[in-house]
Amino acid sequence: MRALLADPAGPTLADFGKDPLWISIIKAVFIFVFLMLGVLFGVWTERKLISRMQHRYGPNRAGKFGLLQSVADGLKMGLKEDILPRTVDKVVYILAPVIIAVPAFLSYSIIPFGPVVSMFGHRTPLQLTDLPVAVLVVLAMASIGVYGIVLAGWGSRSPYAVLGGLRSTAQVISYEIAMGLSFVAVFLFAGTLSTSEIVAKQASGATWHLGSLDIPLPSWYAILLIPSFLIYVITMLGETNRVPFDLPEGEGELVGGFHTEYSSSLKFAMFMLAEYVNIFTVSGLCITLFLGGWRAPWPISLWDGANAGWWPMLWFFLKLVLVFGFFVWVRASLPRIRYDQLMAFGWKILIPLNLGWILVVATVRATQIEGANKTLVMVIAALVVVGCLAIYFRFDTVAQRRREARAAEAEAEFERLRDEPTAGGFPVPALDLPHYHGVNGRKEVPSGTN
Amino acid sequence: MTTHYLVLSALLFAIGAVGVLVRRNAIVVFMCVELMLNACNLAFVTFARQHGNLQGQIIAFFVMIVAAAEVVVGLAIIVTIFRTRRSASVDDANLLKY
Amino acid sequence: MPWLSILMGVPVVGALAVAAVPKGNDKLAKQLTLVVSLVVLALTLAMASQFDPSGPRDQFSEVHQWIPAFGVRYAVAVDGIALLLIALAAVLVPIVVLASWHDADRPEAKRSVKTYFALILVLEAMMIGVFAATDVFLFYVFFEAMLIPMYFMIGSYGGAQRSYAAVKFLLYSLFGGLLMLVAVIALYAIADKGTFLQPELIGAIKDPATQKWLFLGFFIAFAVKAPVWPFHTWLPDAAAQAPAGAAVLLVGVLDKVGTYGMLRFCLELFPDAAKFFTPLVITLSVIGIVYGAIVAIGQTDMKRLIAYTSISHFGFITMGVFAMSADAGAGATLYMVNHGFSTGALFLLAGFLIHRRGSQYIADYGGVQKVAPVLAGTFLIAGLSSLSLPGLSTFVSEFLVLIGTFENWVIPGVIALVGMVLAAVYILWMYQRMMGGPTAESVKALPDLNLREKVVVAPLIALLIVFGFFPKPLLDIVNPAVHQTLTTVHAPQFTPDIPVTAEKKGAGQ
Amino acid sequence: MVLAVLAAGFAVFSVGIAPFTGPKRWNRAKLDAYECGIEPTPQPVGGGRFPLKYMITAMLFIVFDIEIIFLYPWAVAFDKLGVFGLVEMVLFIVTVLVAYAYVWRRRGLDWD
Amino acid sequence: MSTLAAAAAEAPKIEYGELSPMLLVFGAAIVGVLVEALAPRYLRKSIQMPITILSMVGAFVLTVWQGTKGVRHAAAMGAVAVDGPSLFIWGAILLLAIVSVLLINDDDQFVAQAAAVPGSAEEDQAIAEGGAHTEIYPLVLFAVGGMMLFPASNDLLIMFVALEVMSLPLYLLCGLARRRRLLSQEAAMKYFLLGAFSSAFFLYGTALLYGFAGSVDLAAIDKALTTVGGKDTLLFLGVATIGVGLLFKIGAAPFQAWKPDVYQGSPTPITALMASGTLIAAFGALLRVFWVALGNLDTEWTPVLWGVAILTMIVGAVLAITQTDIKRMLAYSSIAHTGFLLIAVVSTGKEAQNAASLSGILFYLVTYGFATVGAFAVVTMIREAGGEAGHLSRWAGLGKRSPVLAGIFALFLLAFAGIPLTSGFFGKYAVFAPAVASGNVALVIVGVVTSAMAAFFYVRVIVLMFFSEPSADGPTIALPSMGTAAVVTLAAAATVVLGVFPQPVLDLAHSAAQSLFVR
Repeated sequence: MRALLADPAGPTLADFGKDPLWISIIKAVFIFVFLMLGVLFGVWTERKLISRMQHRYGPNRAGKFGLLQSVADGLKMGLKEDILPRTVDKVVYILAPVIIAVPAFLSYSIIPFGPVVSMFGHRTPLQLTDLPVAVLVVLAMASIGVYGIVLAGWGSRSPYAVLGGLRSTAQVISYEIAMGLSFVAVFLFAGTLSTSEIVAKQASGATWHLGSLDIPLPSWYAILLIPSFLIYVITMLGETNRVPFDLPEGEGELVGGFHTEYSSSLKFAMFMLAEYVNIFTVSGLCITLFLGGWRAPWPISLWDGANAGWWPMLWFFLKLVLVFGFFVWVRASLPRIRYDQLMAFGWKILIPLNLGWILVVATVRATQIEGANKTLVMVIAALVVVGCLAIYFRFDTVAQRRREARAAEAEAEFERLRDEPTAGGFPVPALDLPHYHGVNGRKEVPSGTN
Repeated sequence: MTTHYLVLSALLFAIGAVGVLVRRNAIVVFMCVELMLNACNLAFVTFARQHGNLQGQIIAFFVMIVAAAEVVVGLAIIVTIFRTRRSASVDDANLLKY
Repeated sequence: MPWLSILMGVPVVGALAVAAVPKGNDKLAKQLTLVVSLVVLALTLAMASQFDPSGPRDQFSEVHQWIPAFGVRYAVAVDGIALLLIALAAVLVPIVVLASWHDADRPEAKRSVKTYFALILVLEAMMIGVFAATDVFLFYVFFEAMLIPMYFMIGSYGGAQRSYAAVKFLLYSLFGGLLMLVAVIALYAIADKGTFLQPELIGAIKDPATQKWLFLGFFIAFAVKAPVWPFHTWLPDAAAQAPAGAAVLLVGVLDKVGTYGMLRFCLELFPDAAKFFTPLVITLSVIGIVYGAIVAIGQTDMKRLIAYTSISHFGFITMGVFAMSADAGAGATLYMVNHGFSTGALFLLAGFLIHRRGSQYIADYGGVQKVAPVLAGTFLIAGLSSLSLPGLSTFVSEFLVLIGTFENWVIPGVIALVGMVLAAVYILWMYQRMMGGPTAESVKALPDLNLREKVVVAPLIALLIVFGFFPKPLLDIVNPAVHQTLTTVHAPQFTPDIPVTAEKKGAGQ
Repeated sequence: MVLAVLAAGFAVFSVGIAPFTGPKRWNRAKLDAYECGIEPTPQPVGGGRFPLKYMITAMLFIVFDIEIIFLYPWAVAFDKLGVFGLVEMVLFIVTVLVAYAYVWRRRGLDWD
Repeated sequence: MSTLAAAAAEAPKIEYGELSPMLLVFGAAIVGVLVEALAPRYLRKSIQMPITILSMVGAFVLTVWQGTKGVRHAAAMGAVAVDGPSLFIWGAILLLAIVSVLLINDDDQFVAQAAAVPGSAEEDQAIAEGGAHTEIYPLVLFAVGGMMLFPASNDLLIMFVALEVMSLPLYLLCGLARRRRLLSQEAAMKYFLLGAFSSAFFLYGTALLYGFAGSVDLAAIDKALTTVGGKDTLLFLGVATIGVGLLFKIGAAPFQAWKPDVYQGSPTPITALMASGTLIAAFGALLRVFWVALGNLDTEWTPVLWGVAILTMIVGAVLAITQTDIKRMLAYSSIAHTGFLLIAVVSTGKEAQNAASLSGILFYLVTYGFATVGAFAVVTMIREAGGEAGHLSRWAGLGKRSPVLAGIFALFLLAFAGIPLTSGFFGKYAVFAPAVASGNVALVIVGVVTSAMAAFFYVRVIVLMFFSEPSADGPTIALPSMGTAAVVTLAAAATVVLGVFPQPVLDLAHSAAQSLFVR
């Protein structure tokens, strides 16, 4: 253990579970406070950033630069009357916000903030805890959060809420698969599910011995495993119901989505809180898994002290701000997509892509293993590629054919029904009726004349 | 400490078993079965801890999978019946008799 | 020359051929059956002529592996007893075929005629097999398999209550048979010789308690088969409902398997147990004799009546078997054969009557002897043979049984004599009611026996009379085998003086 | 041991979180008769039933979630399993893909 | 340190060759799903059918090949035992499954559109379009694969997984009857609920045994019986619950309730598959658990199984008498036969004794399997307006309308009854003989008494068919398709041949049983 401390690679699994209770409490409280403050200022940051992007001022009344706007909002909610609609299933209705909020916080317990530091004379890692299955915990918590959504929708007993809840659930679980798959490549390289060890693995890039060539590999998995990273980023948005995937609360169609009935009070605040905490969680996970964790990025890392002591918390925080900024940026730039597009994108593109990518990574890894039967690996790879291509082309042609058929059908239907109000067509007068624009048929009439 | 988990698992299993026997709604019966499976999982994990080997945890994985497959099949069957008869009560399923 | 295999093979092939006869050509099927059964008879006689009564016990022996995994062999051979019984079967079958010429072709019933005759042939093969088998397992196989053709014959071609009777018959026999199966298995397992060959199993079971249990297993099966009181209740139903031909085979041959089995397996394999149970069996036999006779008197249905007489007669046979004396043993064996002939004749004649009148109730007849003297005459002879009138073959056997019984069991013998008296009552009374008296209205137009029927009855009557006066050849064949059996049982031995006895009887007539 | 840490962490953290989720409970909950913006249906939507397609999604999710469960240990132990692991996982993924293709073709993934 | 990585310390080895029969079946099932996904509808059946049959034939050939190679050990890291009994059971299951598939292949047994509400316009349309679920083929293949794995699994986890792989497709298949849809769906639901219930029991038993032994490996449990002390509660509870699960699968009383319902409601070809294949597989598994893992505990479980056997025989035989539906009757008869087989399961002793019992069971299963498939094949052919003519009264006089068919059915019934010169007789003998040898005479006597009772209801059907007059509007006898005809012929031939000359199969069963189960 002493040796490990000297190791700049940071803490490993063995370093956890040794804290006295009070240190754990301190850490837990810290995380909690960190998240609460993060939410408060995250909301403010978001509003401010978006308004700036839209040439507005954004909140600027409460406090300097409107910094206290969120605090004010929160207080207001706390003071508002708590409304319990008559028809709701009370237990579920009250429980749902709790269910959705608690797991959101819990996920953060495995996000590493920094290396081993000395805290009141104790040497302890800057991370509440770590597990051999740490990343699974995040996924598990996300799954529990889904219950909150479903129950909120269900307990409200209102059509919009139910539909919103179901949609949201379907979306979250769909994207959770793609998210889970995008981790696999990381684990293939890291060989562990422990977050602290994954961070440690990203400390230095490996080299790839390809024949006589030694190709240095980048240390961040975001670069090494770009497809995984991209997929993760997309699913990250989907998982947190953020634009462009914020269908569940799509105001246009579902009023407020699953929390339609949570019109006021702290229960609604819980949903907001959970949403933002979730954003922080996925961002933290993103940083941990793909962006080198608390380690300083390249130019700073040249400084020897960058990855020691309390400094890494700063790097982590900066990265977090950047990722959060990305969320806001996306929200400001992209339109919301249609629901079927959303699902199709998740199921039909992200998942197969991901599986294919995993196989590619695995094959590459297999060639690196000492004593592996390279020919066998290659043969397998070839088979897989050929198989995938074959299936793809088959699918493609079939899909193409079907698309064309459907288009033709729709066209025919349209042709048939266009002029028949009785068959459901819209009673539109023929465009070439004489009384429209004179007897000579269509003639462009410049506006402003006549 | 593991004993408590075992007792809990036994209790859950018993609740599930009793539920299967006394409840009349197919879905509830079905959920009771799932409860029994999960009680098993709890037992497996507890024993894994007791014995200090991983087998139990791995088994729990497999059990989850099987349970999932069971859910798929079971719900499909129950839903089909439900669509036909507009009732999920086991008592209404009375065409097959001695 | 594998006589026995041929004897079994010919009817099987014949049955297949009959079954293959095209539909609608019933006559051909009947003729074919008759030919086949006659061939079998001829073959049997040929074989019998080569039998050496003074030779070794088991002759024409064949042993082949069948199922080595169970230690089962295809082992057949005949001793004198078996030979006689096989001959009985071979004689009765052609007669039955001829007698049943029209049994099956009631057009309204839509029965398949050829199936009936094919079944008869299959049954014949199995009857021969069951008597010839020296492998206990093989015996069991035939013992049980035999039920099926008979079951179909009763169930498909019998009277109004046929399906009830058929099921009762099958279940009783099956139940007994299954108990025997347990005993067979246990015999194999406990003897631990890896074989089912009967000669090798003799003396294999030493433990008395085991012997008793196994004995019971076998005995109950046989007791059901040869209806020993109180296992008899199926017989009246089965015999009454079966078509006449089937009834003949059932009572005449099939049931003999039971008594044969007692003689051959119960006694030889479990001598100690046999001795232990003898009082019980004798008691049952005596009860059977008296009970059968008394109930027979009360019958209104002639086929049932004949069936009950058979129960009485089977009492004699079992008594003879278990009397454990040479005379009784020989008598019992002889009784089996003679009873086959006499009851066979009775059933066939009853069948002819029923066929004519359409009723099996005694009350529906009266004064038949005036319109159909031949029929009535032969009926009388057959009946007399049933009550063991001296001069008819049954007398010889019954007498031998009684003598043998008196040697060891006096009181039962005396009671059995009552049975003989009662036999006179039921036979003569039946004759009187049916054949004597004023001619009933309904039988006025009753035709006498036609040629076919005469051909059917004649050999039986002839055999009854011939063996009544001259039983020696049969006894010659039987005695060594019986003697050997009793040696195995260690029964108290008398010097075999049987030829003398037999001559005495013969001369007495 | 790790589990013990986890349990401790859970306990500590739950204690930490409780007062903060709590506030809404001590808020005065008035049971005012209140109709929210839209008329709530007396019965839950569709007689208390979900549209079937959500069930299908849920089942598909289960299938793939399970696949992920298997992929994780495999990925972690990949270096030790070597080519064997690769082969097995190719088979596994192909199998799952077969099911996936089936669902796709049966319109299980189509939404409207 | 218990980490996930530590669990897979070294790369496992899998003996693909030895598992090839199973792998082939599963592979074919997967290909079948792919065909469903990619092939156009009109082609599917003509692709699925050959895949199914050929793969099973291939698997059978591979099984024989393994048998001749004399493979006898636990493959795949000791998870799957490829030993004599396994190979024999595989062969038997494959043969019976091939036969059943011929039956399944018969048209119009299965629903056109499972999701359509019975009697709805949707359904009519599906029927009119000639829709059919060709998914039944891959489902059957999965079920067969599960059946093969179930008795061969050498640890309880694999056994549980196999149990489900076997059962789940069957649950679905049960609900796919084309006619009497409600009945069929109900059967599927009952089968599913009770099946899941029982597998939960099996699983809990597994958990307790794992708690007892620290392993789910059968051999390890066996070893733990001698080394582990002070955990008797776990052990006995575990054995009891696992026993419940297994006894349910074989349909032993008092866990037999599902059998009649399921047999009656399922499409008859599926019933045939279940009645033959599932029973074989479940017995294989039962034997493996009780003999291999709990062999040294036999003083404890034998008395219980004694009671179960007796109860099963009596319940099967008695309740069968009251049945009026042919398929229900056959179901109860199957329960009775389960009881007979249980007699041999408790007839353990020294090695030779065990081998004799085992070979008896194996032989019995084969004979019973063929007869039962044949019987159900005949059932599919007796039709009336609403589907198969299930009610016994409808069978009256069949012997006159169609003597051959009725004769063959009678042959199967006689085989069930155990009449000599049919396969059933030797089956019964093969089971009773070792039981007597091991001293279970009382059990055998109960066995024969109940077989006599059982004979009653078999005979009753024969009586109905042959001895009663056909009704005017009796059921029609469907002209058998090639497949059905082949099945009936094959089954009848097997019944007769095994009844007259069983030696080769007995030899095979004997040599398979000689090595007993690998440990």
